[in-house]
Amino acid sequence: MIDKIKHSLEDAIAPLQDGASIMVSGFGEAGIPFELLRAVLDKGLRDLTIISNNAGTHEVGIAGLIKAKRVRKIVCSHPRPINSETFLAAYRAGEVELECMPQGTLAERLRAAGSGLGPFFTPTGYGTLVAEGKEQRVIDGKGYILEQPLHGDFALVRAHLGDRWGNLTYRWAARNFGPVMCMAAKHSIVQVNRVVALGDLPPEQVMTPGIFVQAVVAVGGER
Amino acid sequence: MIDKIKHSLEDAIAPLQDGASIMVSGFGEAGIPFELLRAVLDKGLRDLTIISNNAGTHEVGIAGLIKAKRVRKIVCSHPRPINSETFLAAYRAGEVELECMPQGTLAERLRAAGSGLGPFFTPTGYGTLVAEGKEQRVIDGKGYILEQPLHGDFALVRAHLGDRWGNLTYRWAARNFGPVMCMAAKHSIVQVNRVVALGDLPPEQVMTPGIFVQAVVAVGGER
Amino acid sequence: MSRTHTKQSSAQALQPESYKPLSRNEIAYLVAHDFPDGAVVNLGIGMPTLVADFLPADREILLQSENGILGMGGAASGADIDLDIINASRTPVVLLPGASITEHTIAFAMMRGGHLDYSVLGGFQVAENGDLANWLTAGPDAIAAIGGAMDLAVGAREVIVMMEHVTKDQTPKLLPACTYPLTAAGVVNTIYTDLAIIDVTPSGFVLRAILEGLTVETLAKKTGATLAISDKLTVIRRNAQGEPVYKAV
Amino acid sequence: MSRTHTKQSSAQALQPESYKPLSRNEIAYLVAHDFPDGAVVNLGIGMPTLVADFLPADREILLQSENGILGMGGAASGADIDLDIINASRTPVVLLPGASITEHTIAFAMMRGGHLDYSVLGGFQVAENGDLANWLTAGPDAIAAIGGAMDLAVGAREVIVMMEHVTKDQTPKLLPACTYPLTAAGVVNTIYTDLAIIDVTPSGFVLRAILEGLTVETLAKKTGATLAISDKLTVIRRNAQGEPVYKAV
Repeated sequence: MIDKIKHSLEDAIAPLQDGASIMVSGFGEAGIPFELLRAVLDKGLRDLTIISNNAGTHEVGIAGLIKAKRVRKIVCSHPRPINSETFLAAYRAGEVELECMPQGTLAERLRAAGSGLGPFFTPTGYGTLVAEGKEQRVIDGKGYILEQPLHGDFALVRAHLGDRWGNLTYRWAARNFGPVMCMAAKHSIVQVNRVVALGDLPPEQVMTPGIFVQAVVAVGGER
Repeated sequence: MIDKIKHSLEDAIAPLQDGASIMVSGFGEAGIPFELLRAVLDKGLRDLTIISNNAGTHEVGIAGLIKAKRVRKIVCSHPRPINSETFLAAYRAGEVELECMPQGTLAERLRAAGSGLGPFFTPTGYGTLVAEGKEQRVIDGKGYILEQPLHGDFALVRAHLGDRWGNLTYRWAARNFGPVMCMAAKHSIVQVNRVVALGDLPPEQVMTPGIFVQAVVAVGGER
Repeated sequence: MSRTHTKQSSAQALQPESYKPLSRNEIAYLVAHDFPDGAVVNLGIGMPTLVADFLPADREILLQSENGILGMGGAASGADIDLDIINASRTPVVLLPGASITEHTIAFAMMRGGHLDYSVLGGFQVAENGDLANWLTAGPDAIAAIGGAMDLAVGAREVIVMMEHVTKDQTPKLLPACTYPLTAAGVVNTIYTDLAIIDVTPSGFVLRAILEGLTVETLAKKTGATLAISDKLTVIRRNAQGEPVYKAV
Repeated sequence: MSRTHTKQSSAQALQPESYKPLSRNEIAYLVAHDFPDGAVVNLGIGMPTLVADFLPADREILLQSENGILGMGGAASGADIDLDIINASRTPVVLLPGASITEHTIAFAMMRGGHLDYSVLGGFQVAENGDLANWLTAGPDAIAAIGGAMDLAVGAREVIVMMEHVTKDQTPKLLPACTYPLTAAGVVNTIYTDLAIIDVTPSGFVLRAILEGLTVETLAKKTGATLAISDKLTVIRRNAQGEPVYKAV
């Protein structure tokens, strides 16, 4: 029997080790797996590489890990929306590295990894600092740069409903990076608002098929 | 006001011209826009390039166009499932050209076109005839070949429900190539089983957002 | 939608030539009223966000957001606030009937793939060849933050930049070449500033509309590159309702 | 599910060594019973499709189909037939509780991205380095038809080939190198034939199990490349229920 349901956050993140690269879903506060991130903090993990759209805000989530000096490197598209003081201070103090890339390139690099593709040419960033050191090509008069698949050990994702096969739905725009990160990571761990029985999710409405998910844990708090 | 609803098949395909490249959705008989293809036949269009998973079966749909000598070239992954005698006869008679590629490469080339990406490296076909004449690269010991985006003038797609903004849902596995072809074509024309009022499709369940669709026409026949 | 553009400060000192620069809301009003019915538009963070408040009620204009929403309405309030329905600036919004939600790769395929009619972005600098700089100043301690700007700048059919015509210390922002790192090369179609509307053409900047009371000579001094004049040059004036207009009616 | 593998023709002539080659259904039975509980599997068109009929009832095995279905059940009949729910061979199937539907690029991302545990394919030829040929014969009038085979062959964690051990004219199909055009290079892990189960290792073909009554010498003659013998070689025999088994129980 396939049963990906974990009965505690600790069980769900048990495979994580120091030095892991971890994708974290979310845009704004929508879709951020705060409870899983809190469990990572509590577990005492160190030397982490975090792949996410932002670098955390206030002192929770990714910012909480940065504040506790658990993060070696942030790979993201926008490390300084408002309330990003925790990251900015740590970065200026030399406590954390930064790799910044266009948001669409971040999403597409994750997709290439999850889809088994190699590098791909994108026009985004051509003629800019983003292109430095990268292979470039002009095709039909338009410039492109070669971007690499972005693999990671784990994904921590927030979804809405999940079943024991790992099938997921997301609420509204909390979907954002969840589906592509579940595809891209070797091991995807998903917190859901509610676990439902197998067969409760209509097949046509599943947003992440269970094949891309390794663990599902309910955190309650359904909105 | 945005109103993409067309009131006849003839209106829906009015922009098509001789020599057009046309993507056609469907896998097996699921998702094939038979009514739109019939309208293309009736319109008398010639010298068409058809991009689809198959090359039509029996004497309807794509096979109907081939039989009437309207098709210059078929771009597909599998031109000879059972009942493909129409294509096979035309091909052997030199009446139609064939470009055959792996099915996942077909889907991904369409996606690259629809996503504004340039060429991409895929492992599929490395070391085979498919790789001939293509740029190749070995990365971390794994071989890849460079595949090009596959653009097209039009997509003819079968969906289930559609609204005046062009939002679509599909029935079950009739979804297949519909979403990616709507993205990839310059002008996507969709036959639906039923037109619904704007707002009737739940936002989270829209499978093709209207931005990718230019025309919607109801053919009835809801299953 | 509120039309707070009429509430600008009247305490603002008028220039010697007696013109009153457009407020940010007035610039947004002009941009909003230049979209045709049916346009699909992405409004970047910062000043472009204001455009949503001035979309003409008689046209159906679809707003796309990089976090996967197509068909955004205005800001949500009260019971309509759902923290999972936000725009690119993280503000809760409502969804219009016909809205749809997608995951992130599709949201960016919409931009990069040329499916948006208009992308509206803020700008630090625009060069006469259409180069845009809006993500990183050249300061030694500047921290990179790209977000969706580079994708928004490459894919849309038309790229519109909204910005003040000069910086606070009166340095031109329309230049022969950008001095800040580029967001994208050769992409800008039109610039809406507090003083003028300027098209970026293969031969450089062309003045389409100029603020009432401002001379072309003065505008040219505030512009760091050559400014050609359109045959159809018009004046941006405020109508009886205090709304900025520039087209012959 | 039907167990029609017991219905094979008893009119088939036995070989001098007195062995009865496995029927296609018996090969499918062996493949089906080697999947561990929880495996995610794609069954290619042709002989692999038969595997679906023999999946052990005490294990949960997920079937994926290239047209976007994950969680297929068996063939549909009567009122359950829906022509929009078909497998890769275009046969109407039912969906199990927990099934999901995706569009085509995601269906192939599942394969190419390494998310499938097993991909089961038919084969014309397999080489001792794992090369597979199953899409095009070398004939001058052969018409290319690739379908999903090349994607299925490159991405799955394990690639299993099901085929007769030799062609109808007794030509070996396990070879030092394929003579037909390749489907993929160096991908095959295990071959199930009507005579044996053979692993493809870095040092070539290794015989894991051989049909009862057949000698290794005879099998080697029917194999076009060197055949090493596993330390754990077992015999495939038919149990009291007529089911083929090869593992020590």
